[in-house]
Amino acid sequence: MTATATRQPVRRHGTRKFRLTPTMSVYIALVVLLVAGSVLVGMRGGVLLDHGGILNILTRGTVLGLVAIGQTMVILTGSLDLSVAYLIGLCSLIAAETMAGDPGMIVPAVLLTIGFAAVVGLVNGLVITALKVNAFIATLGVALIIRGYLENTYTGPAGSVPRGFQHLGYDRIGPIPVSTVVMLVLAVIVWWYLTRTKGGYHVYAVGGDEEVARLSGIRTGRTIVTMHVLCSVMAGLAALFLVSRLGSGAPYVGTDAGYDLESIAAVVLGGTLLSGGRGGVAGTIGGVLILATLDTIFDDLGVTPFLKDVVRGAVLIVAVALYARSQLARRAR
Amino acid sequence: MKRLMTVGVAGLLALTGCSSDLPEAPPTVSSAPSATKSEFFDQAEHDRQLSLRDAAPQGPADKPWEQALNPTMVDTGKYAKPGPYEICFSNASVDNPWRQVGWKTMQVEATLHPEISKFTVLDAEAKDDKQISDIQQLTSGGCHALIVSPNTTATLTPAVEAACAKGIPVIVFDRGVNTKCPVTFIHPIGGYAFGATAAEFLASKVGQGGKVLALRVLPGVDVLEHRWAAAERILAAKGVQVAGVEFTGNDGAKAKSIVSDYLQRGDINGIWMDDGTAAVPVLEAFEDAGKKAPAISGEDQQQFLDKWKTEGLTAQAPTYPTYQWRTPVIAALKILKGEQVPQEWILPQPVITDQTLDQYRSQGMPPLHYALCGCQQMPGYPDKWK
Amino acid sequence: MAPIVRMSGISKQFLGVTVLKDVDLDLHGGEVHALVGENGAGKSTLMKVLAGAHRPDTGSIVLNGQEVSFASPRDAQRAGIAIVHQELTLLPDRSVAENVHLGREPVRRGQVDRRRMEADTADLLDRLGEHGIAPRTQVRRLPVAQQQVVEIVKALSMDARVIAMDEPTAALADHEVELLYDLVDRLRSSGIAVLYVSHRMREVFDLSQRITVLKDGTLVTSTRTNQITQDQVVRAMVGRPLDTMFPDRAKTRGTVRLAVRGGGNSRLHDISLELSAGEIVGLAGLQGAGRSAVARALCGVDPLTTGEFEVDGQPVRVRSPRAAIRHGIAHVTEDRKGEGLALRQSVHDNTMLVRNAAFGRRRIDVERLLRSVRLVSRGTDQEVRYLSGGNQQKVVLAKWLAVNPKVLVADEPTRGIDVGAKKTVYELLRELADSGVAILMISSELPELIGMSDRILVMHDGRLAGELPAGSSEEAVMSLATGGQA
Amino acid sequence: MTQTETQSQSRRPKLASSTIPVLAVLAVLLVALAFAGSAYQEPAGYLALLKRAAPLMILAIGQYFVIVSGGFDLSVGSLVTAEVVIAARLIDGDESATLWVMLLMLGIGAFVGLVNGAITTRLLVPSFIVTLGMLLVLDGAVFLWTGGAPRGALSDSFRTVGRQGIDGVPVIGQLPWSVVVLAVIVVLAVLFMRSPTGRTLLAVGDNETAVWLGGGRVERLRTLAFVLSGLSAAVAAILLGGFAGVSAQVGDGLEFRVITAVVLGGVVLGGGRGSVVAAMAGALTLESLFSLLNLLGVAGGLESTVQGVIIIAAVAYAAVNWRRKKP
Repeated sequence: MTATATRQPVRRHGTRKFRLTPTMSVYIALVVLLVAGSVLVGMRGGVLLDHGGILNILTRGTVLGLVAIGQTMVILTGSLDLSVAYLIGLCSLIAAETMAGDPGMIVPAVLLTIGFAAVVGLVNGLVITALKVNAFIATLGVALIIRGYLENTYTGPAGSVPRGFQHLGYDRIGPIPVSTVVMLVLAVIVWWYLTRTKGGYHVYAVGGDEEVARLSGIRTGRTIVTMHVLCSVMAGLAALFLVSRLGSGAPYVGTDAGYDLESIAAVVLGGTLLSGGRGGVAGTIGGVLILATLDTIFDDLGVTPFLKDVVRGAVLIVAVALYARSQLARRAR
Repeated sequence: MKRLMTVGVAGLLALTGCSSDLPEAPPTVSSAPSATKSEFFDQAEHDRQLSLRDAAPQGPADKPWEQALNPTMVDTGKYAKPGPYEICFSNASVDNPWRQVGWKTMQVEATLHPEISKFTVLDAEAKDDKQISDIQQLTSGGCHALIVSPNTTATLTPAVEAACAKGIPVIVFDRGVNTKCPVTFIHPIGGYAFGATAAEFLASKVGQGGKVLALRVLPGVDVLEHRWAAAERILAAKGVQVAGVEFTGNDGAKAKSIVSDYLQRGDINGIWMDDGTAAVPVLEAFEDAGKKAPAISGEDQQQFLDKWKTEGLTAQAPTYPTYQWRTPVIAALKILKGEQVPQEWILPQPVITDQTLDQYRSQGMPPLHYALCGCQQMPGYPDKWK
Repeated sequence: MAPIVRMSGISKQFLGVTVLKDVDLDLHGGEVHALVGENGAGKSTLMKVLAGAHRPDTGSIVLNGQEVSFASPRDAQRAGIAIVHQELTLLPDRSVAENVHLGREPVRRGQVDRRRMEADTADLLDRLGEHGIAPRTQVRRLPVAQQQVVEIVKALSMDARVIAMDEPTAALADHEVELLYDLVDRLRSSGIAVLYVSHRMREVFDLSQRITVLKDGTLVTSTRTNQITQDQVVRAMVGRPLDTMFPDRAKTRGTVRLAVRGGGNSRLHDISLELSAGEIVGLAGLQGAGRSAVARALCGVDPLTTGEFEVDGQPVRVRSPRAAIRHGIAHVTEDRKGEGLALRQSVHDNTMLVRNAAFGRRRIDVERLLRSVRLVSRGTDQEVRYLSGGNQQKVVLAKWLAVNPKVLVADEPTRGIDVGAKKTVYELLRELADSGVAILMISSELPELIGMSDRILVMHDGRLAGELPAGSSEEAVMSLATGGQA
Repeated sequence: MTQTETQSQSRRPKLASSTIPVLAVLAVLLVALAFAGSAYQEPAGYLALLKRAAPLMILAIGQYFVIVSGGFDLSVGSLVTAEVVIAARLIDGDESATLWVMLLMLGIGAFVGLVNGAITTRLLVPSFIVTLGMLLVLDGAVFLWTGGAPRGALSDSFRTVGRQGIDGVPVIGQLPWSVVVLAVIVVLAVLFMRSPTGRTLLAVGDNETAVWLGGGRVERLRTLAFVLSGLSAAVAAILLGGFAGVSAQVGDGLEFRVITAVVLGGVVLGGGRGSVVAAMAGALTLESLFSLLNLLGVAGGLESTVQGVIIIAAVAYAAVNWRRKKP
């Protein structure tokens, strides 16, 4: 069984026919959307992808991207996280209040925020794995607990961020915000983790079939808990980014934007199966960009926010229906 | 791999050059402490507002939206330029009837001025972060003037500062920001005046020892906090008993339930509200419990005025007039034409009483319409507001 | 020589039902140890205890002289114990190589070493003579038999000292079985201890050096293979001579209740058969020959696309299970838990399931019905998941009796149930037939099929290869099933 | 071998064992209410509680059908809002429009359910996603139609159902119409769950293959569950709109609250387990709890926290209890 490392598996590449993966279709859809949007906006005398437009799409995509990356990880294990929105609010307050305008407190505040987020993720994970509570209920419960704390403790924005920290939210490289670069780097790291490392393999295994994973010697509980911790940490990072934009912590900054359901929508739009085991971060980023682009196009067209919701809902359903359909077709073949 | 990425980023930096949209350090240092959790009470401002209630407005008598109280005019010559103009507006949201009425009024106002060639609006859908992006987007376009109705005071301050830094005139209305950089800040007298007027009315009706229930929308919004802060002091000073302070979230059903609960426990003589949206369901709670309607302070909402009229309520309606949505457009044009505007444009804040009820109430409007829209003479009235 | 593994006094209960009782088992290096017993005798459970998937209630496992206690399959794997599971434990969306190394991916510089993983997998596939499977193929794209091969490769890849195989040939074609024999032989000669779980006597006697027989969770006998005969093993498994189990055959044959002429679909070709009132017709064939496909076609699951279909002489269209049921065709499925019962619902509700679902009819006397199938339960409110396999199967029969079928298609009706329940099922089937129902019975256990059937249809490669009379020999059936002549 | 016969039988399906814990908790809460508030020392107090809880209880019944058949319905909250806003605009104070608008509301509820169900079963989109999409669509569409804020007004006769009652009833004084409506729906729901269709619906959530092979029309049944949920939202909208008039916030957060209620009643997400009575009791328990917290002067904000702790505890209790349970 040794001495095989040198052998090349030359002969069996199987039949590698071209297959349209969900990830590819997401990006094709994105390109189509950008082209169609450019035409529509152009007809009204505007330019979709000018400097401001690109900046806009990327800025909008950044926070949702961070949250959705985390959400992708938990959804891949077959779980989900409804607590991210309130967690973002609470984390923004923790960060801003700890910093309290003092540049020297930036590092402690960032560490504290991420640490706190990790603890919340740990609680989510343990409630799901140890208490065997359905992920929907577990994270909804945690969300409600955080919400109660926020409502009871905060009356509005609190804390303040030193100027130095605001660079995170406002600096950019050409038309690309620094924060977007950070988000994309994190996306690449998570993509690498999920597709290249042992831990990532186990995520797909747990999401694909928890019992099979267990019988194969994978510590399924640990995998789920880890992903929940990472998801919450991503939410914490999203909060840090928001704080740097807002200048202070805001209790409802996560819920006003609906990051809980919106991030799930982005993940699913990106071709990840809600039941887990299939999909990935690349698709999610595509999904996020589609949502951000839609928003920007609608803004440029001066469409009311109500129509946006209608279109968003319809896009979500249609996209998932198309994935389900291609899945069926493949099975029938 | 990571090394490669670092090199790549560095290369990109070199190519494109790093830049920042972060505004220059704010001129007012005071903004930082006021962003922390505050007690929402400022004695000087409180006193100023109470005295403003009696000040005589300057400006056309039949157009309160063009009036100003104790204005300090600022010169706007540096913004003057020939028309036509593109005016931009970053709206916090249109998620409640008050904003809805105001928003319609503003849209019509914009059509009244031929020198406005384009009125560009972005709606932040009540998201702070989106409004920051919106303001960035608007200021990167061809706007000649920017109107901002901030979603939250503290969190929108940096974005407004950034917009000021671009050199275009910025007009803020409704909720404020913690910076003096906008050319003008348009608002009615304010929350202290609103709350105090309502509280004084109730105190006079329920008398010493009377029980008043305070219904508030939600905590943390400064305008609303000011209303209660002033009311709380007056009620205490007049010896009125506050039976409770509850948050209704502007949900009629919730407000009605809360009041029903209180009525099960005992009588309530007066209802103080920081926002009159739920006034009618609250009154219904008294009806449904078979109790006499209390003294109540509502707002200029149509259904409340209708009920007041038909049932002869003991009521008063301090207002937070929706006509303030007209003013920013007028202000923007004045600024672009180089005319002087008040640095703080304080609009009068009428109070509807039994005597003035008929004057303000217009029949046939939808229940959630606000009477002080200042839109009665506008083209398309009343159908556009129905 | 000391055994690699010594299991002693193993007992295990599930939800109050004793599944294993004081079982001892030794596994020696270089030896194939066959574990035989009827379905439900406890073979799989014993194996799962060995694999760390279940913890024994009592008893000890000694590995290489040291007592061990496995908290998880991972522990067992680390200790060198690998399992080839009966049900597939593969992830359909992952590649062959990923499945083979699942949980034990080779890592190089922090990354999974995909190249090595694929090379190792290719090597193992080569050793098994499976050149047709590419390590990068998604498992869902492989046919079931090849998935079984992947399952075996997965166990092999663990470098295990002990390999336990749970009916590894169940889904394999004949040439694959031969390869497996070679493989098992090679594993044995390299000093590995093989636990071979099967109920196929031929394999057991071909491969093993030692046989242990389990019956109802207890060890009946454990001996060297060359010291026991096939008959003795069968008797030990069943506990009594098999032929006394079966009720008398039908005396008369009634009218034709179901007839198919020239039926076919993607898996079946030119199927013509008649089922008459009062008779039990056996349907035999190798795995994959199309036995279940016939059942599924008659019952509307995978409908026939060509040919004529008649019930009681009337032409009918059976395009869905609902249509089949409404024409009086009942379907006892192979997979009782997955397809037959709503496990969390009560005995009452499961008994009413078809009646409710297909007809929406009002209540009937459920208790009388359940008495007639000799159900043992704590009451009709009990959830069926708490019933034994045999009693669950009785509920399945009851739910079909509740709609008075004309035809009953029973696919492996005795799979996984104990001997007593088997006898009851046999009797019930015969009673049903006597009451005028036409029965088609499928079974992979030939003695049972021969013992029950009034005549036997044999499938080969999606076609009916021929018909044999009652009491035909196993050889005659096998001959037809493997493509020979009767 | 002797044949053993079925042992002592209880023929009728009794109160499922999973119903008992929630009923016990409910009983404790109701007694606690009597100690905490003087209003609860007479029947009228409890009647008022029931009146207030009626919309949530009705929604819980609707949601129960969906959850027990293995799905989710996240669209009910926005559906309630949409229904109220639509009703207000169509009626616009006109008494004569009341009846047909009410019927139309039921029609819209059923139609939204039908769409949810059809997309879930025919296009195989998970119900979580379908109803999430529907939530967005409804939220946007209704305000797109009315221009952002509710318009028009509900007629007095429309509001009667949610506000008024039958006066002069002995002992209790006024019997609210909403309680009457609730009672009718409860009876219908219980009868439905005892009917062949109801039993099959439960089985669908447990093992849909078995039901399909047993001749059931799985897709129709699951669609029916969504339709019933949509109808329950329409009825809840009639009651809520009647209770407090037009409001754009009337349905806010109801979807999660009602799922909480159903889960609190011991109904298991994923389907196949739990009773409709328990789901409804869960809703009443939640409302009683809020009333109690209110009486005890617990700050409004903490309501959510208590709600969060309770649902985790309830589900964890059920999960742990289930693992320990012997047949």
